[in-house]
Amino acid sequence: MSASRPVLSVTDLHVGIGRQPIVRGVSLAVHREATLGIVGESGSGKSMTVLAATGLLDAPGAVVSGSSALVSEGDPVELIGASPRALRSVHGGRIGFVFQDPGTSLNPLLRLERQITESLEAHRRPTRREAYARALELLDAVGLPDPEAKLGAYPHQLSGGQRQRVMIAIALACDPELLIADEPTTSLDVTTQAQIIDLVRDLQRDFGTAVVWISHDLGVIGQVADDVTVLHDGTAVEQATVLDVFERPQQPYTRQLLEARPLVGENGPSAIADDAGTLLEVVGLDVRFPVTTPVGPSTVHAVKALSFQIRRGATLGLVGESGSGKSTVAAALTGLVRADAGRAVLDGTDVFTVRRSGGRRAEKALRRRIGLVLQDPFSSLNPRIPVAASIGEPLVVHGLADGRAARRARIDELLDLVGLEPSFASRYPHELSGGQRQRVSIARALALEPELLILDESTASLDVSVQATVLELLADLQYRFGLTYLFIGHDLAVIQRVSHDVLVMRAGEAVEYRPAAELFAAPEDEYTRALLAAVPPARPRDAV
Amino acid sequence: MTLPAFVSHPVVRFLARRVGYSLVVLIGVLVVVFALVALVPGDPVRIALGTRYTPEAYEALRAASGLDRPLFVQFFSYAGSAMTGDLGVSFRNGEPVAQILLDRLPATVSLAAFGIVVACAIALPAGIWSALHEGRLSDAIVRITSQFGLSIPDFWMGILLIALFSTTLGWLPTSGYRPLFGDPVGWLQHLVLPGLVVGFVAAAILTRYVRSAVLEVADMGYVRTARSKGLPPRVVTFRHTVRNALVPILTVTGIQLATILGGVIVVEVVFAWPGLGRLVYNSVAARDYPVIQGAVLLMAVGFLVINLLVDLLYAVVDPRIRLS
Amino acid sequence: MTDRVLDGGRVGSWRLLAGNPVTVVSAVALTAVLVVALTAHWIAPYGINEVDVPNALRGPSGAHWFGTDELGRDVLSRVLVAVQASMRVALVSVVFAVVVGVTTGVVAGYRGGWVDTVFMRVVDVMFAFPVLLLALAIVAVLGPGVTTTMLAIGIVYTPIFARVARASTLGVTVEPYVQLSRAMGTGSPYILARHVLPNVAGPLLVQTSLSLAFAILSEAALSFLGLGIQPPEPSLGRMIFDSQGFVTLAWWMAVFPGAAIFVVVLAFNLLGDGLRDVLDPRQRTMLEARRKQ
Amino acid sequence: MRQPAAAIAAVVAMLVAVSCAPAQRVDLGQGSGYLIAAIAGEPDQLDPQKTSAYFSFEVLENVFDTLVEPDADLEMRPALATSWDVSPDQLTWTFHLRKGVTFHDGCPFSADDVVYSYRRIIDDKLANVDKFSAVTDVVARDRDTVVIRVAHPTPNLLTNLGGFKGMAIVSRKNVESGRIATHPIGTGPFAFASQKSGDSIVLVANPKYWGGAPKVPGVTFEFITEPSTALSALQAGEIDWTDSVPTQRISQLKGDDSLKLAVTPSNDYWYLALNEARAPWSDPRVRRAIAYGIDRQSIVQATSYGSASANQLAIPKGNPWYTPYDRYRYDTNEAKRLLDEAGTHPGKMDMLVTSEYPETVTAAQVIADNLSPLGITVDIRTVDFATWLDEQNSGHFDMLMMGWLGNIDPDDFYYAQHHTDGASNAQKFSNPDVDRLLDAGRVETNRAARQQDYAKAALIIADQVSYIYLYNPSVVQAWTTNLSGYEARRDGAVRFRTASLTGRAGDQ
Repeated sequence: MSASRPVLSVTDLHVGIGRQPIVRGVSLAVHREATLGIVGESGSGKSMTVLAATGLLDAPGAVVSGSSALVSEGDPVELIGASPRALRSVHGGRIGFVFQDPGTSLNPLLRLERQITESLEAHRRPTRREAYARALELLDAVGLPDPEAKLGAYPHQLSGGQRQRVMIAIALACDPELLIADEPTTSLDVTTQAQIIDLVRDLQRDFGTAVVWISHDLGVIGQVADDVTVLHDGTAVEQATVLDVFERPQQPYTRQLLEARPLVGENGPSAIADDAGTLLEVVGLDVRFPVTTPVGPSTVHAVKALSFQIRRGATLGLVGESGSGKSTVAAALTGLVRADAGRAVLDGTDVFTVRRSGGRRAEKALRRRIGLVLQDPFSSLNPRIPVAASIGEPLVVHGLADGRAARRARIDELLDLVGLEPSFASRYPHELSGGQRQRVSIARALALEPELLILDESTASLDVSVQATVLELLADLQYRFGLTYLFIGHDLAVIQRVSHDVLVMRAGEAVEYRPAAELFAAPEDEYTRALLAAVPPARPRDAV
Repeated sequence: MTLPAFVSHPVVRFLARRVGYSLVVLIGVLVVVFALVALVPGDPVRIALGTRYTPEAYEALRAASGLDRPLFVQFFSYAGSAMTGDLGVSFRNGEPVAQILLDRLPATVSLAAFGIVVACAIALPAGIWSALHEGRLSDAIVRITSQFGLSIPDFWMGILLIALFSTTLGWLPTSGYRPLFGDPVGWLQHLVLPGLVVGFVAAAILTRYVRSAVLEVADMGYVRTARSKGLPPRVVTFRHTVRNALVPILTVTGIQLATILGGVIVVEVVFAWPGLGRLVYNSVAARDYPVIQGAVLLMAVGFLVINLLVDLLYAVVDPRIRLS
Repeated sequence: MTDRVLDGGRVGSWRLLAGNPVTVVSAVALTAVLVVALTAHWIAPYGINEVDVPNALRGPSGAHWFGTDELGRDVLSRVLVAVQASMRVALVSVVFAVVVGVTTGVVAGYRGGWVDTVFMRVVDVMFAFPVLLLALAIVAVLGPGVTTTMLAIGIVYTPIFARVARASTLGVTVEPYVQLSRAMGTGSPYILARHVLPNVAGPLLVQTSLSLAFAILSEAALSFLGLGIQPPEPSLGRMIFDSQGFVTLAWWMAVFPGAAIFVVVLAFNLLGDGLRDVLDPRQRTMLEARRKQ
Repeated sequence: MRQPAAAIAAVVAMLVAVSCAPAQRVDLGQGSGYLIAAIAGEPDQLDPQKTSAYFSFEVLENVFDTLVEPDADLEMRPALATSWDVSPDQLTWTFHLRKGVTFHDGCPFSADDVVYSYRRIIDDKLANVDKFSAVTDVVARDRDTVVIRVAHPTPNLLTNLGGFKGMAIVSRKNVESGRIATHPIGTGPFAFASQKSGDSIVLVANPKYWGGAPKVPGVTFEFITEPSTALSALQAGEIDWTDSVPTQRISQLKGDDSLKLAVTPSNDYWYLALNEARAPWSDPRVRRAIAYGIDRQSIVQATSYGSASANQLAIPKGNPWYTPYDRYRYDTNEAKRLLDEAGTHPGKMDMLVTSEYPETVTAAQVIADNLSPLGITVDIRTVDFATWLDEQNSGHFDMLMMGWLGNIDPDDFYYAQHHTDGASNAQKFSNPDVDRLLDAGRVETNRAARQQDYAKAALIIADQVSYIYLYNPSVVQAWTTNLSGYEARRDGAVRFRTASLTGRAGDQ
């Protein structure tokens, strides 16, 4: 622990909602000019711990015990059980908050100036002119271009990254001693994430604010934290300096977390025979679709003249930031969206001509040859029907198993294939975890016995550890059955781990398209380089 | 602001779309209103004349109503003339329908307006209060009362109020209407009871919408941000929660207006209130189809205009449209 | 390893329904009303048109629990039979509205494109008319009576169901599990039957309960105006209209029919609300969270 | 949407167009000092010679005049005719007209108007043409004298010419302009001003009225169908007079000194009529069975709460032409016996009633209950008055209930209703003896003999059940204590010519 006095010290914090304990006796401390990283998987209670410790927890029926003292100037202020008035003077005044989703964290009906100055007015009595000057100074400090204009703007006129910068400006408005950042970069692109990380570090250096940074991403924690607390199931499993945690993890759980992380630079999938033919060849794919905005209809040119091939048994990694059009490619191939131009030849037949004029039977047969797995495990399965019915649907539709018994047997076989007990067949989706549901989705796609399996961000919503097991499953299936994948994602480390070839997309266009090994070793395109650079390195920033 | 700038300004384009949409609906309204009379089994003119039937009166009225021409032509002439305010003549006394409707408009407008004011005066505070105290006793009380309000038949409430406040206590007149400009005190005295009935039912409907709108906004990120700034509860509630809840509430109030206008009919009959509702009721007995047609059209157009105004307010209040 | 079930299993719908006191009360009240409606003719102590002028305008008594009206008829018997008539009108018109409204709504929501635009413009047009005014106009044109009342209320409530059905269908068709079914070639009938309808049933059940409440109010209003159920068939609305002249002499003639409407409508409203808390997905999460405390 | 500005302009134009239609709505209803009278229904039209609705005559009584008119004791007094003389053979009547009388539009009144009015009724065969059955000629000898010749001595000619305003003297210009049905012009104490359909009719005082200018500046007839609403309006001082009084409140109101209540026995009567054009009602035994099957006592009590007197004939007790008759009593067994005797058991009866006369709806519900033991299900068909008249005239009914008002001479009571070719014989009754007696009554000048004719006719009518007479209602009217110079009349005629208002309670 760094020597200087702690700003916030939390001892033996317990939080329970109803009968269910969520935080079970966590103690931690945050020091001036230092950043405490809190890392844990979803459900580990990391946000709950910090919100309870700072008195911002608002869940009805929550029971909080233990102590959390704000110690800096003057005598310590106990926050647990403090009166609403006392908490109000601390919030915004001595503790600033930044939350995850920039989209909803700012009031859409108020100009930015108002949302900054109201915090000042709550804690100090500035004149209008002083408040305006302070707001201007803050926007400049968080690196917003043309702060003068931004003050008069509304949140919807800014990008995600800019809105997050405004949030930080608001949090630091009254020059607080402590800044709480709860997953501040999780909803941002990796490039914007890197900029926000640098910004917070610079502000900490300039203003000497103590920071608590909560995240599920070990890479980000490695870049920002001085000390790290690893939370699992409501208890602090390991608390040490960032170097000790990353280099010399003491607890098995921490070690597993570290190992499960996909890291850029690790080896890719096993090579395939170089005489493997091309399964799918896409030439000049162009997709445009209408969007209705309140002010009138307009069209979005999502994919512009994209060409690529996928070799049989190989995996093509399609990577790009949100809005780059990578999901539209999947939609076009699976017929969910109509392609405006281009050819997609799947082992001899052009998918688009069959779709346009091939007739119902031909199109149905074509659909059996391409499987699809989507991102969100919770909405990929119909909540009202059991797992067996979901997996069984393709069997029924394409008549792949005649009779109930044959179908039941095939379902058990598929479940086993994806590592699930046959007993899962009769369960309902809400009785399964995120990982188990993705496995059921994969089983359903495999039921088609597709030639090509499109995986659109299918592990992005899973915790790191769960993601690792699913990626292992996919690799194993590819090895055993020679499956061909089109793997779509935004996490370069995951892409490197699964892809034989990689295509980088930006605003609908291919920016770089080369075998994975070459691309990761020596990226040619400047955008690819920026993407790679923005990925938080495996080893923490202090490691030498 | 030059014309091209004016035309391309987001609010104008938004409004133009809304006006275009309303015109399409208006045409649909005209078709339905026209179809209403075309559906009459038998010959409407013959039925309406009844005892006063004479061949000349029959021909005169048929010609005046243009019922002798093919259906298609009739519709376009009806729609065209409706646009210019000519809604044909009443079967009962030959007066222009537009004039008859205009005589009745002030009464219905004052009743509906008074009803809306009462509704908002009850629904807004009650809805916001119960949302902010969700799950607690006051929330349950507001929800139950609004359920009661929804379930009470308005004509029954009217009759009981008359029996209590007029016939027994004699505080308020039992029925009738006094024009606002002719006799303002009388106007208000006569308006209290019917207005309360319309207002209470409307309040019951609106309270639920206000409550769910505020509840929905209270879960939003920016409300938590506001609390994280240590703002006083009053500021968090009104500048952030309620202000954002007003946008959906506005749209719903516009839509709910149709049901409120519908309720006015029965209340006008109970209180002998000389408005459009009572006119429709009397016209039904007298089979005065053009007047029924005209009143239905006027109420529907009123609804569309009010919704357009709500859209205008929406565009003004919500910067996401003004500066999209 | 740490791949635990996250949302702790969803509590069965029926246990949630049973846990909510309001729905229990309204369900009990509704069953009572249904029993009354079905057996009205048997349990009614007197004939609905049994005139007994010498005993006219008598207050509630042992012989006549709800008292007698201006012709000496037993108000309780007439209320019981009238409740049956109202329920019949409400049920038939709501069934009409559900069948027509839901089919249009689901087809419009699922097929989208010009079908959706056309259907929804028609629905918007119907919404421009105040509910009771349109019903009044339809009855005025087709003539008063039970059948035209049922038709009028049915027509007037169809747009509401069309809108609810369309909104929920749209909500379901954008769900990934429907997109996946479409991608793998499942035909529309299978998707509609297995995926769309089961998930649309919840909000529609809520709307049905609320619409039954409003249908009874609409029928009562039309009968009050003399356009709904015609004498000698008793109707709650008309009984209230006839009671206007006797309110100071015989309060029971106005109070009991109105109270009957109020109880039935309140029961439907409360059931609708209870169902909404359980079946409407958005509300459900709030409810489950609270239940766990 | 190329020209959004144009689209907005179209909508605004439409709105402005609607609101700028001629809106100079003259607010006559609440003119200060007007007498506000509430009647139960709206006149179907205002042409006195065509309408047969009592609501119309309540208004037209104050707008038109007849040659002669009945006084309080229903004796005929001079009106537009100051005097008249009859030739010895009683075949020529010479009327001397009042001088200096003008119509409301200023045109002078002369003999030509009388001739035109009567010729119009006779030639166009209007509602009251049978009142002129004996008249052979109407001619103007000079501006101020009219001569009427009759085919045979007609003792009731005066009642025929002035019994009620159906024989009003109208203006040729008003008729030929086609405006008489909506904008009538007469010579009476009040002139028509305006009508707001479904709401009110306003009359303004005629300062040059030959009987002296009225003491109130005008009269507003408001239409309030619901009796209890009308009564509460009177008690609240919003109206000055009404004849729409809830019968169930009469006993209660008698003691109430905040308003004047008049319950005057009248010559009006309520009756049931069975449609003899349809089997089985053509058989008198079936009609008699119905007469025995109904409980008159309950009907009278349920419709009038004791303010009416039961009567099995038309002419009430206390009227010089009264004849006693009480053959029928409430006897279901006798009714069953008669049906068995007739050998027909009707299962259904279509009873026609109207919502504008609540008595008919109430009575129908009592009758439905009375007849069910006989196995007859009464289907009560409630329609508005205009449709009721249509259905009656076209014979679309099994049984109907209605009333006749304003009768004075026995001929008014029986001729039109029971003579084979009587204008109002909707039930299609035909009996040669009755025809003979009624025709004799029209010419018989000896009062005693005439009394005998009508008494015999009445007995046959009752025995043959052309009408099932129920009761003679009282004319029930109530008015504010500030209204003086008005009294309720036996014939139901509402005359406000002498009425005056001293500062109204309700007037702000």
